[in-house]
Amino acid sequence: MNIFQAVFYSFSTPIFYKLMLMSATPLIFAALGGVFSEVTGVTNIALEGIMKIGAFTAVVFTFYTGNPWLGLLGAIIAGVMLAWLHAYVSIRWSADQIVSATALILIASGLSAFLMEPIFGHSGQTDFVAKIPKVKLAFMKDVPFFGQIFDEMSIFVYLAFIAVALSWFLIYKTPLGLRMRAVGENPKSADTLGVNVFKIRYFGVLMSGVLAAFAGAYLSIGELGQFQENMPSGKGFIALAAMILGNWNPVGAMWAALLFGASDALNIQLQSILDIPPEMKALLNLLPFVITIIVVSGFVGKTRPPAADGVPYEKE
Amino acid sequence: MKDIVKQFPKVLANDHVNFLVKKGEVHSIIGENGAGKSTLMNQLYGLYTPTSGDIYIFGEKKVFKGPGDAIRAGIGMVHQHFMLVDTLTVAENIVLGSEPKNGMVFDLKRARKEVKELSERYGLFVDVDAKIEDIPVGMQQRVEILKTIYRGAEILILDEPTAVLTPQETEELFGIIRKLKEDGKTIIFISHKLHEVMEISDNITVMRLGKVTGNVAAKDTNARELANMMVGREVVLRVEKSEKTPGNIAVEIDNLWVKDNRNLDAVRGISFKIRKGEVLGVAGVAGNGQTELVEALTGLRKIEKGKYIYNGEDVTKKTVRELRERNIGHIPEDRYKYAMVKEYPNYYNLILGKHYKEPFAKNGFLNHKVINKNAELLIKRFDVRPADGTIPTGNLSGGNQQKVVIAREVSFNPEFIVIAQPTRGLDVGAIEYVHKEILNLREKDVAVLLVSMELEEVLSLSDRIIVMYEGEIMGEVKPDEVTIEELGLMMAGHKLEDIKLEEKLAHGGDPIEK
Amino acid sequence: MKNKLSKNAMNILVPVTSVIIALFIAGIVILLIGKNPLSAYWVMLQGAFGSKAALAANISKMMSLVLTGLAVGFGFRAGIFNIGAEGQLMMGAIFSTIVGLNLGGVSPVFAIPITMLAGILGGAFWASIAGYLKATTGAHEVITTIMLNWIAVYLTNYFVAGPLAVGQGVPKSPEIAQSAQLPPLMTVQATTLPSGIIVSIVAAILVYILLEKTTTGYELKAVGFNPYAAEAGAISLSKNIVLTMAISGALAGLAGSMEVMAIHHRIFGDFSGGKGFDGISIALIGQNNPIGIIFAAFLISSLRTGSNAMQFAKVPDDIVTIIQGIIIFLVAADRIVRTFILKFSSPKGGESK
Amino acid sequence: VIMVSDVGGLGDKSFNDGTWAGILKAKDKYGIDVQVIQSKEQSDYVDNLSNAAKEADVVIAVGFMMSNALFDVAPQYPATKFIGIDIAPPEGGKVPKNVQLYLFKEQESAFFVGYLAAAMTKTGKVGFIGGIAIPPVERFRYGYIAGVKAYNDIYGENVEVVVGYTESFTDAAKGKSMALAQYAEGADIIFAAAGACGNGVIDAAKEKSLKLYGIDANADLATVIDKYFEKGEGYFAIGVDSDQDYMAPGYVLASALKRVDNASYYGVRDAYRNRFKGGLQVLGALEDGVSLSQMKYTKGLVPARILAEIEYLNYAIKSGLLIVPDNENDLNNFSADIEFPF
Ligand SMILES: Nc1ncnc2c1ncn2[C@@H]1O[C@H](COP(=O)(O)OP(=O)(O)OP(=O)(O)O)[C@@H](O)[C@H]1O
Ligand SMILES: Nc1ncnc2c1ncn2[C@@H]1O[C@H](COP(=O)(O)OP(=O)(O)OP(=O)(O)O)[C@@H](O)[C@H]1O
Ligand SMILES: [Mg+2]
Ligand SMILES: [Mg+2]
Repeated sequence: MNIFQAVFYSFSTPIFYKLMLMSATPLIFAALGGVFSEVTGVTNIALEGIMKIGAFTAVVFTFYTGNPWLGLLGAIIAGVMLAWLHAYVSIRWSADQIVSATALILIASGLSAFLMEPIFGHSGQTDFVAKIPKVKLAFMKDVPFFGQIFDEMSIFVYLAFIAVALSWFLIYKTPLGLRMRAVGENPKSADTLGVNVFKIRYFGVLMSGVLAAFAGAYLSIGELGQFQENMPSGKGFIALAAMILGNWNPVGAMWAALLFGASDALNIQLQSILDIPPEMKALLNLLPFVITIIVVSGFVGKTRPPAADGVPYEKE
Repeated sequence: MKDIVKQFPKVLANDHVNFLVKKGEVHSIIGENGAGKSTLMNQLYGLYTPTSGDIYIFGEKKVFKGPGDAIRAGIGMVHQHFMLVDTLTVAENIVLGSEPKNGMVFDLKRARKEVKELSERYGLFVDVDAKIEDIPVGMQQRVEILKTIYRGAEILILDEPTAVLTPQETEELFGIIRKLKEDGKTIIFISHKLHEVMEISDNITVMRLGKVTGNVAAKDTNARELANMMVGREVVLRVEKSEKTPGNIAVEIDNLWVKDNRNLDAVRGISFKIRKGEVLGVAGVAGNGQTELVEALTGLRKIEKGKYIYNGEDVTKKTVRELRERNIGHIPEDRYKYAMVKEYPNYYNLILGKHYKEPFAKNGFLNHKVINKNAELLIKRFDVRPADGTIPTGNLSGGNQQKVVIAREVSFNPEFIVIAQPTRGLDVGAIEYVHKEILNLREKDVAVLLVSMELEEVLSLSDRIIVMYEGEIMGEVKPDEVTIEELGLMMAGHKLEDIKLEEKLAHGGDPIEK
Repeated sequence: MKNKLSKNAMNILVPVTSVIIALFIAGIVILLIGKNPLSAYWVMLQGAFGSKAALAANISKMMSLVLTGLAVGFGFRAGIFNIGAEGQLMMGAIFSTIVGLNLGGVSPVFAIPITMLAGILGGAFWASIAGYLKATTGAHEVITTIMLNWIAVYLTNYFVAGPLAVGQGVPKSPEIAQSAQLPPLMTVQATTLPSGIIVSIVAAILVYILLEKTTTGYELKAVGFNPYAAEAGAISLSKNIVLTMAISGALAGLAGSMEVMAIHHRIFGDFSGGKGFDGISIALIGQNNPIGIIFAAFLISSLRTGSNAMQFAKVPDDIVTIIQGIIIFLVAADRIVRTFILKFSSPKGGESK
Repeated sequence: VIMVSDVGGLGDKSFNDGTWAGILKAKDKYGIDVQVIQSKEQSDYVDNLSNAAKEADVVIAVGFMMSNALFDVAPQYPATKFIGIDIAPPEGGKVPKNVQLYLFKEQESAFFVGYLAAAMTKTGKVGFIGGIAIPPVERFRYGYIAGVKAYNDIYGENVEVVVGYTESFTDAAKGKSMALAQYAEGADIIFAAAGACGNGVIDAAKEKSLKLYGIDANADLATVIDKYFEKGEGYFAIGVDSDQDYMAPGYVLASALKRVDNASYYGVRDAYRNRFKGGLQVLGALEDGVSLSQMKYTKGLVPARILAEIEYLNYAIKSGLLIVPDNENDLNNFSADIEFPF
């Protein structure tokens, strides 16, 4: 099979779409988190850290309770707590948001690594715990092609798309969303109309904690059933890129995450299909990154952040 | 407002100010840049908390924790620098913070309807679905006013609302103010334009250096007296320019086409010439292509079609730097955005544009000695206050920032200079100064293109005037051969020939009937 | 803020207090796991400064942190967030290695600068891709540099396992020519004090001069503060965006080059170890000021070196990651610390805000 | 005794943990003091090794990443004994006197699992997922493919191997995706030599099997085995380095063991008994350095004949009758010249 045939063959297989969705799901959640925070004007490059702490706490809660749903709840709590730290210093104390986020990434990885020993008796990776069960769509079973994609899929995948729709609705169709956008674009103007800039920003940042925690929980109790020290493996940063590529819009972020997921799936599949030397297979891993660069520079071009993104708001 | 004191970290902005407004009147506040007018109003609006002093609304003592409280107390404010969210629509901006809801959902339909109704009721025409960034400033101003009315404000504060308006728009605004007054609303009006203040107000409060220095009824005073009260000295309100024969042609524009940010034709095939030592005024309502024209002539915007000849050379495709190398100067209309780096100290802003050339730089290294000396000289010569080269320019008042910009451009010895809205937002003293400098350039045989919405300004400074409407030139006139009415018609889109023809017809009657 | 403390005193007091508070918080954690925080910190201090070897190890860590800090900080000054120092460092290391391998017969007088230059160009080239894309298509540098980081990682893996591979065991390149290696300033047993630190300090000074004394610096900063005014002031935005990225990348590339020339003498997999990301916090702790960055890098390298030693007091090293996080967090929230200091410096209790 | 870990650190369920287990075994036996120091990045190695050398009699450096540092540090502390696990001699080949290196013939254990996989596949296709193409990973691949080849030669079959690399030893999600892709391409048994990525591969095997068998995740081993026989097929992962069979009993067919614990134990024992020699030792099946896991949970799935054959292959390798290729060239020329005596 030559490369073109292989690419076309990939596109024609259900597994391609399945892998794409699996790879995109954590990115969608985390990128949505980024959107929530930045739309209100607080940058959040700590997504990686929140994902990590979310993934870890999810496993810890599941480990103690045996119930992965409580694990998810734990992840959300932990994600919100970490996000709150970011919000508190960024909003209340006008801290440099990039420094604060960098610190939180360190704290998240220190904390999760450190707590593993006392909780599980060993470091590096946790024990295996129960996973959130997959959704099986019985009626899908006999549908050709789609049946094989959706026969059995993590509920997180569906939740991710629901989250996209809800986020879009919230940000573009509700009074709260209007205020969020106003606060991210021109906080002073919102302030003069009696909108509480601080509250809205807290909401945005805390929501990013919730969503990034979902992303982390998907990785740990959604797919693998355990937490490993290096868990998000840089996915938080890729999500950040997806958020920008999607122009700070939930739907755009979703497309960007799907694009990345698709190129990742393509890489993985090509490796399984093509008969090329190992060095070349290793280099195929470059595909998602190269494709993203080509898309951002060739087709998307300039994206525009909320005007007050990253600018602390101070009264007087 | 009683005994208001507002202390900023470095400035005492309000020093025991007592300020009383009667219900249902139009009350003006005037004062130099930095006199403390905006600060006072911001406290009334709950944005700032007074260091000491009390605020009474309709006889009741109030303490505002934020604008929300003030809004509830019936106060609305249109801020000096617009408080609009560029990426939202007009309707969204107006209802922000008190949105109509339908269950959980933001009811955009109702918002649009309510805004439309309000705008029709007060004759405040706005396009409810346009984004703020796409509408002209005049409409933005109306949006700001609608914002306050929408919230049911009884007391309206208008902080320099006319600074960016054309005469027609100002007239419209006054109509609205009168209507609001009839509705029983109270208006506080801040302006640097004394004739406006005279026209619209019942009472006038004058502020100087944080204190109230006077309080008069409009009918008991005149513009000159007000000016003197404000500045504390005699001011020349209208400059006289000398008789002068212009020299050779310096600039020749032929069939110029330029696009705007939305990629629509903003300048549509205009042609003109400017001679040395001549001021060509460009009048017109904002948003008719003046901004794009200015940017095209200074290299900031691509010229799509046409020729731009300067001193006999075709410079149509030259970059900003190449144009500056040829001694073409630029005083931009938006000084905060285009004229200076706010964070840079004055001495740096005073060389921006020639910073890479001798004597300021040599072999890629800045010569700080020369740069400082330059700043010292210019600050002294142009009377920039405070007279300190190391202060970030952003920390100066608007008037002094403009002085820095003018000082720089003048010191670069231009042969051709493009000047846009040079006195926007400045107090009378500062305006006097700027006008003098422009005429000085004319004396020095510089070709000047002056874009301004202030008809007075254009009329008093220009040798010739062109009027722009929708990217085209409606006609060219001499200031002393044209009436304000004629200019107004041209700005509204009537061609000069047509106006003349009509006048002829009107005066001469219908030849056939005779 | 009525403060009796001078601005300079504050600039020193704030980070120092941050460190103290962070150590205090971590001390509680150490107590909770049943260890003595004081002795742990003593070991840590010893480990960072206690001996010649400790200091040498400390400084050899600091060497490239200064450079990556400069790289990121330089970008910030011109309004660009270069999150790609990591990848640029690796490209610098690859270029330096490839060139350094082939300079066997050449005198060090030429070999050293040529190898260094190769690293600088490698980093500059890698960063310029992002700069060029931003200038021509508007592609956001955060996206492109994150992607370029990954590509650099994979390329490094490819080179050390493929074309440059040598020996068994670690995938690594051969040693670069002796003449291209930077001799150590001092050797304490296996630990060397790399002469690269001089290069780092010189680079910081050069960056300072570039930013403060040259027209290039004037233009870059103007673009960073206000691109509109810069453009109107005859400064080309696209040229400066590319230039900023190139210089920023050059500094990160130099970091990679120094790691190769002064310490490892070769490149291998997993080369950077996050030094490029550390550059972000270092730049911001040093307030994007080249001299501040030197101190910030020293702070971080001391923590790292000390933390390694602290494990000998049976304190898990993850604690140190947490301490670092807390310190950086407090540096970000410097106003909290300021308020705290003011409260303590004025007996009546300072005012907040 | 102080062990200095590489950046993987303890808890990698791989050579750091394995080495530590060996040290603990020695501790129990000889009552020595032990400690572990973790490294965060490459540049910590010299520092940590030096500090450890000052504190301890025996320093154990774990992981191929540490080789440069080890050869820089060891000569400076001649009184300290160094043990290098999975560390190859320097390019010149000269190992300092106070350093004992242990390498492993990964290809041998991979050979067993390759043979096993080829024998067990129902689809005629098996998978290999590598992390980064470093030498130990590559040796696993050579051995694995050689095992499959041997089976093909002996049985005249044509079992294929699908190869992929995750370019990571940590990204479990990627390991899982890649495994799913290989399963979709028709492989039913996958050997992962990719560190923690392998956990994802194991998870994928379990997930695919659960679906095929129609049972839920908590089903006990007996059910799993019944279902396998009922369906006549199943999806399997093969673990690496340490015995990973327990991570998903019934779904991990076997593990290709690399007995770093034995290496560290041998090293410490020799040092304790003053028999420390220095030099390089390559541990293969013969030295108990590598082996096939016990297959505690899956032995019942494998036909007795195959187990016997593997036993014989083990003997053949130990006795030198069979040499498993450890490079691309030998692999290409490899053919199993084996006749089973039964
Ligand atoms: N937020 C602030 N912080 C510090 N000083 C301020 C602040 N706002 C205003 N000032 C200072 O207070 C004084 C009064 O400013 P204010 O804006 O009230 O003047 P103004 O009368 O509105 O001037 P203009 O006519 O230019 O609008 C000025 O000297 C200014 O420097
Ligand atoms: N938030 C602030 N912090 C410090 N100084 C401020 C602040 N806001 C305004 N100022 C200072 O206030 C002074 C002038 O304030 P303001 O903008 O009201 O007047 P202005 O610039 O003269 O206005 P204009 O010329 O547009 O009428 C300047 O010195 C400005 O730096
Ligand atoms: Mg003002
Ligand atoms: Mg004002």
